[in-house]
Amino acid sequence: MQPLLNLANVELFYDHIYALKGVSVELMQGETVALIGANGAGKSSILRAISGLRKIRSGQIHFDGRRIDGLSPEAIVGLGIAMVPEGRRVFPYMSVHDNLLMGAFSRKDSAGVRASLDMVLARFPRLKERYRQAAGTMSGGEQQMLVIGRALMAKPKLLLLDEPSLGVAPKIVQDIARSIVSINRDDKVSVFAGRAEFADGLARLSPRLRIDHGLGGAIRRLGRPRQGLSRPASLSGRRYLKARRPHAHSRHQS
Amino acid sequence: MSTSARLATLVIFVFAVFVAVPVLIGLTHRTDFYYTLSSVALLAIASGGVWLTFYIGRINIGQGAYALMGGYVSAILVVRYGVSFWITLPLAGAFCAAASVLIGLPILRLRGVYFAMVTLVLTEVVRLLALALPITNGAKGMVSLPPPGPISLFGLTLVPSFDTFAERNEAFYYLSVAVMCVCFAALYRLVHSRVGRLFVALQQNEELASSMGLNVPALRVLAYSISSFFGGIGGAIFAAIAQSVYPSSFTVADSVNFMLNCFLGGLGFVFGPMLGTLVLYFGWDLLFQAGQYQLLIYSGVMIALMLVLPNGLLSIRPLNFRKRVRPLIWRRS
Amino acid sequence: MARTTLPFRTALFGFASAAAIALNSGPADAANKTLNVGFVGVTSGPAAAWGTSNVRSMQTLAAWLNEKGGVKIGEDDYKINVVTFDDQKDPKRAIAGMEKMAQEGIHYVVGPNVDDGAAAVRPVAEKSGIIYFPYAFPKELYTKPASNAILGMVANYQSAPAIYKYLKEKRGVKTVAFVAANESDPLSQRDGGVAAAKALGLTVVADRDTYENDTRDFTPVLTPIVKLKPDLLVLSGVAPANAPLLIRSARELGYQGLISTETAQDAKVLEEGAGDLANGFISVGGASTPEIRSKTMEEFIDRYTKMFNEYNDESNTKVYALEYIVDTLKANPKAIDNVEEYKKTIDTFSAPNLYLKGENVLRYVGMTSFGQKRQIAVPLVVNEYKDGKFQTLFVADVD
Amino acid sequence: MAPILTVSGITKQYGGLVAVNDVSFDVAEGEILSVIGPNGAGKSTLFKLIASFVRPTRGEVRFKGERISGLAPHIVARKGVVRTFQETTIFKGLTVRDSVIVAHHLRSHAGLLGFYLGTKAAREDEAEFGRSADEILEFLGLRAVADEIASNLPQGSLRALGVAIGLAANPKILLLDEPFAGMNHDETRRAVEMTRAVRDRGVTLLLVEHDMAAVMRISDRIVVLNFGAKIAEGTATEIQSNERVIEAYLGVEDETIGV
Amino acid sequence: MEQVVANGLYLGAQYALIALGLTLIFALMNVLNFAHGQMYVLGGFVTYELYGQMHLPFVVALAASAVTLAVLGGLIERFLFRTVIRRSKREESTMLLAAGVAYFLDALILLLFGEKQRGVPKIVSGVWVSDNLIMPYDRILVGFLAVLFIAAFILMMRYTKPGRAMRALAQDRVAAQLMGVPVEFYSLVGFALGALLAGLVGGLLVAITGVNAGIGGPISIKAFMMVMIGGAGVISGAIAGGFILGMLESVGLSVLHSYGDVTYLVIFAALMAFLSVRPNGLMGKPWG
Repeated sequence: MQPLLNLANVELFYDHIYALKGVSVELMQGETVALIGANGAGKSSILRAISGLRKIRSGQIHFDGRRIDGLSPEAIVGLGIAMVPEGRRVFPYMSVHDNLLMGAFSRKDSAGVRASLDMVLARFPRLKERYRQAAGTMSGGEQQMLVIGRALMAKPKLLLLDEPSLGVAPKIVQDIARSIVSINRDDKVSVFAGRAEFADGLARLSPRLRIDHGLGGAIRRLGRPRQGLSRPASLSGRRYLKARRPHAHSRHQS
Repeated sequence: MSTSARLATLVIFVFAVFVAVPVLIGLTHRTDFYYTLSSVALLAIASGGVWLTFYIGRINIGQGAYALMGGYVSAILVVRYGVSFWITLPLAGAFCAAASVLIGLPILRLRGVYFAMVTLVLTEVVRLLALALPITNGAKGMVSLPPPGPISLFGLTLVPSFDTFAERNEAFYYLSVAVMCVCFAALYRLVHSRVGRLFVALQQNEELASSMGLNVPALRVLAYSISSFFGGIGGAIFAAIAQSVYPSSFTVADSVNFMLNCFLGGLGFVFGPMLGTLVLYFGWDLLFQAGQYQLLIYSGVMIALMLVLPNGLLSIRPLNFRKRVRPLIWRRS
Repeated sequence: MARTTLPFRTALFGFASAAAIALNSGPADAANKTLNVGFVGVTSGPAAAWGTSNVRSMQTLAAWLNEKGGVKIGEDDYKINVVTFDDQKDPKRAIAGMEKMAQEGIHYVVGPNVDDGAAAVRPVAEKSGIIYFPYAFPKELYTKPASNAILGMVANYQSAPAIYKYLKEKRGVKTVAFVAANESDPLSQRDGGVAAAKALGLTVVADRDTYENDTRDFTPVLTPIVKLKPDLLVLSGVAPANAPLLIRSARELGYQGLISTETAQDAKVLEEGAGDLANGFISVGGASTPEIRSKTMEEFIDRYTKMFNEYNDESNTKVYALEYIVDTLKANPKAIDNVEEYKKTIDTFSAPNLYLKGENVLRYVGMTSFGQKRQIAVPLVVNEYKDGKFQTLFVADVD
Repeated sequence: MAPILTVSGITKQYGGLVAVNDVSFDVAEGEILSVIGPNGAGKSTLFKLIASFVRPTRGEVRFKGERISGLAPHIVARKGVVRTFQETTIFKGLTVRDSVIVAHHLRSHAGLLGFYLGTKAAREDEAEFGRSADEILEFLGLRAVADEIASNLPQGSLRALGVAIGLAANPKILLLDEPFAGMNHDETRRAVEMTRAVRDRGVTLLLVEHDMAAVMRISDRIVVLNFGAKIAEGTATEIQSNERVIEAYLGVEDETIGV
Repeated sequence: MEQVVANGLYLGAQYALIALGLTLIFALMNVLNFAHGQMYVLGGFVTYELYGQMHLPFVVALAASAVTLAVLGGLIERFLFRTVIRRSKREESTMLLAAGVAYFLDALILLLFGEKQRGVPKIVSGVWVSDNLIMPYDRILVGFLAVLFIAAFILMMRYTKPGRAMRALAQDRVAAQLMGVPVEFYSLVGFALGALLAGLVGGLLVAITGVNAGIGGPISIKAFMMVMIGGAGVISGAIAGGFILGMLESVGLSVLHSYGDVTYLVIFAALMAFLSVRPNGLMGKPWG
């Protein structure tokens, strides 16, 4: 079976600094792939390269049988890749409604857009409560729901998530994790996430999950996580207490 | 860059300004350049002040206000109180600096285009004040100012009265470029001292700067008052050259030009405003034979320059310098 | 960083100077007998109209004279060349312009157009031996010790008393209101006008109302004034661009009285800007009102229109400066490069005024106002606008 | 031991919105105290209130018994209460070393004029700042990148730079804003060690953080905010079993998703 | 009093329309368009030529003004601003470019249309008179049209897809790009739209106040002030700023009539004081 997304030997520079050094990854239809790795390892760079925000220096990116490197971000969205950028970038002065409509910007089917809108509101009832409120005035958790919902409005085949759990409370991390799992499972959307603390939780649900451990801009390790190894010390304090054995998991992974 | 190279550059510059230019003018008999170059020097001083406010991260379109203020302070002291021009010169600067402290304290809290616009309005406010206040002689302006008198120390005449010069503008030229050299030397030292680093810290991030204990409001006002001091000095000498000062002697257009001089020269370079002023002011004069097409050509060249060198004229430099010489930082934080 | 900066600056500087010299050292060669006459004034920006009408009337006259083979001054025939400098209404640039004129060896310059510019160029002109013809009214320019400025038109402190007197006697004006732009020239003219009105025993009901020069809608400015119902509304020092707007706003607010100004206006501008509402507007003109203009003036207007597509009535007053310069030089050829000779000639000079019907002379006046003859005797023509044209109300002389 | 910092009844209102509502707690000298709570619970505002970047509507903050609320932020910093920022708040265009040297301002003996003129005191200051900066950079493991332009640093080093800048100001109490966010476990471990080392230099630490693992490990005590109000205070163990905290912030563990 | 309020409202409507285009361009591209006033003047001259000289219907001339300026604005964005923004280290550099464009347009307008003040025949004649209020019909019509255009603009920004795209672009460029908004295209559209508004208001006002070549610069500055009062880059702010300045002028000139010389001094000083207290204008965003 042909992979949905395929990165082959991708190299990328910021100014003169290597961000990605010959990265190759593939993702099959329906899969969830999580990238983990240190700060600056290149997780965001991979996602930016896929979404077209950064032009790659060499290598190729194929999506759904088409070569997409070199395309503009707007063209890539049109092909069915929606990205949730780092740091909850809602349009702060626009209502929830308008934010969601922006998500469907590249779609022409207005009936389909309305259906997607209903679907997203059903998935995130909180957004319905805040429907006419300016997005910037909502809480961090609500904004996180909004950006995911907004990305779903594009009816993507592939959802890219950049640091979806950064700087949010543990409880909200759970909410996000639940919604991503169900998006993947129910809506048949493939997910490619940069650094998800809940990756191992996803592992139990998605038999096709892999964790790619990116370090120094190159993929070091590719494959299914072994139970307990890739598992980041859980975010829940309660769980942390249970497994009082100090962390140091990921170090032993490789 | 080594100290000796820096020294050599300095010597070359001073030589060019004080010897080569006058000799060249003497040879070609282009005595009108004395005035043009004096203007360039004086406007460069004021632009240098604007540059310093750019250096703490503020777009200043209000330097015309201080130049006008400086002109009036000097003129009023000379005409109404009979003070020697030479004493009024630092007083004009000091008055502007003092005024800028009062004005700067509230308005320096503004940033970006807001600060820019408030300073622009300030130029207009000062013009209207000059029209409305009795001491400025209102709409009629201050005219027939006497030229600068002699400077004597213990009976020794250091500078003769400007009346006695055959070529008065030559005297003004030396005065203007001398003041310019002093001002830019002071500015250069400022920027390259620790104080300059503190200003950069302000430019980059005022919150962070204040969290490490910098008195941000005081430093801002300090930079702004130095800037205004420069403006006042420039304006005062201009009043002496024109022997008159009117509410319209420095207007919004001048304020905008001061800012453009900085942009054109390059905000990352202390000597940017000097070069920018030279090109913009001199360029206009050079184009005067274009007649009715003067403004068209002038603005066309300006746009072209911007397209080719969007970071200022001084951003062209030999490649091998590029790595070693880092422009003084200017990036949005 | 200075290492690259400074030599670069110096190099550029040298290049610029060289270029300047190359550019400018052409003309002024006595062999082909060209008489260079300068113009320093504003021909761009918001006040472009003032200088443009000025420079165009000079260029029209120069072209006309050159077409006739130039002018004979002394033994030689001279072509006239107008050297223009746009000072952008900036006194600093005006000085540069005057320096440039001095550098070009030009002794006769028309301009600047505003008070501050005229005051600023005074030191240069006096020192460099340039006779200049400002369109600015400060008396300091024309009274001793200054001796090189010659007022190129009728000052408002000369015309205002005559106009107000006429209106008081013939139109029964008793109350006057003034409105002026908040700038030096209009405010000075307003103050002069107020003094003149008071001297005539008129009641001044408003003398503090001003507007910013960028005002495009004058209704708010005029609303409080119109309420006072003055017999006469004086638009002091009004720019031709603003006059129709002020008239229109006043009339539309229901103002019934007279409106006048002491500056020159253009009939076409009034017609387009205010239409019928401008009827009855009183302003000062030069020589071109149909009743008094000569055939020569008509030809001048023709030529001007051909050269620049459109005539500007403001040029009426401005045709004279160059004419005076040429005629005075004809009267004393030694003055061609010696302004002292020119000044000597001033006191006795007299030549026929070809632009007016009948017997009129060109001469220098100004004894009353300045104590020396430092004004050209432009006829004080007071017009009334009517249906797209100016009609002469009365003509007076200034001395 | 008397607390070094006392927050009593502090309240901040923005228009109708109460960002921080009547919060009180003490910080003991040499302690590491963490403030946690959901996004929008008022943690950042509390930080700003303590560092005096904003004025409280009611209540006050005392440092060593002296009221510091309402003073200018640089005065508060001068007294020893220094705030760091998230990694996006740095001097982007300066080199790492220059940033830290500039941050030594509070230790200078020479005045501005002295620095301008290059007096002896100023030269001594500059030399001392250089030495001290090198020491701090060494301490925080930034030696290798000392001459890099700050904006080119990877995120982890940026955090360390933030701490370095804070340390240069010679703080008695350092406020750290999400020092572990976005770090992997190795990095977090190093950062935790570093934070402890900072405390061992005699600096009291107050931090806001979401990484519960790190918070639980490092904190002597924890204060929990929700909707601007303090809902709990205590040791890590106490907090983890506090039902209100679990409900508002930690959440009930969900085995199906593993968190 | 009614007269003063009516004057203020009328003035406010036209000011608001002028400020809208400026604030739109600022919001989208962070460019302070110094040439806004010159664009306004050019719009006025297009209407003058078509309606005043060639006697086409006023509506046609007005539309032509709008289209001409939209095209010009698009070209300026595409070939000048885009290049400079891409290559410049600081976005402030665009101020020099904008000033250059302003001078260039000034020169061009002067060469093309001459130095004189121009006007056109009244679009409707007659004056509406009541006890306390006098208002010429053409001013009523122009004021009405201005309000209509403002309303249309707001509706367009709020409820159409391009409007939403531009608002999104103004708030977060990268996020907008990720939504599939072709940002370069919409920058161009936004700039063109800003220029179009300038042309539209220029064409509209030529019916009342005429037009002359030099008025561009002062108009720009006035527009800047309105934008600052309301808050830079915010549409509601530009409208509020326009109406506030209009009202200030009308009321100020009336109240301070006996101190005429200082009316504007007071207005400007008040503006400075106001901004010192509210550094982001009435509804401005902190990053202004």
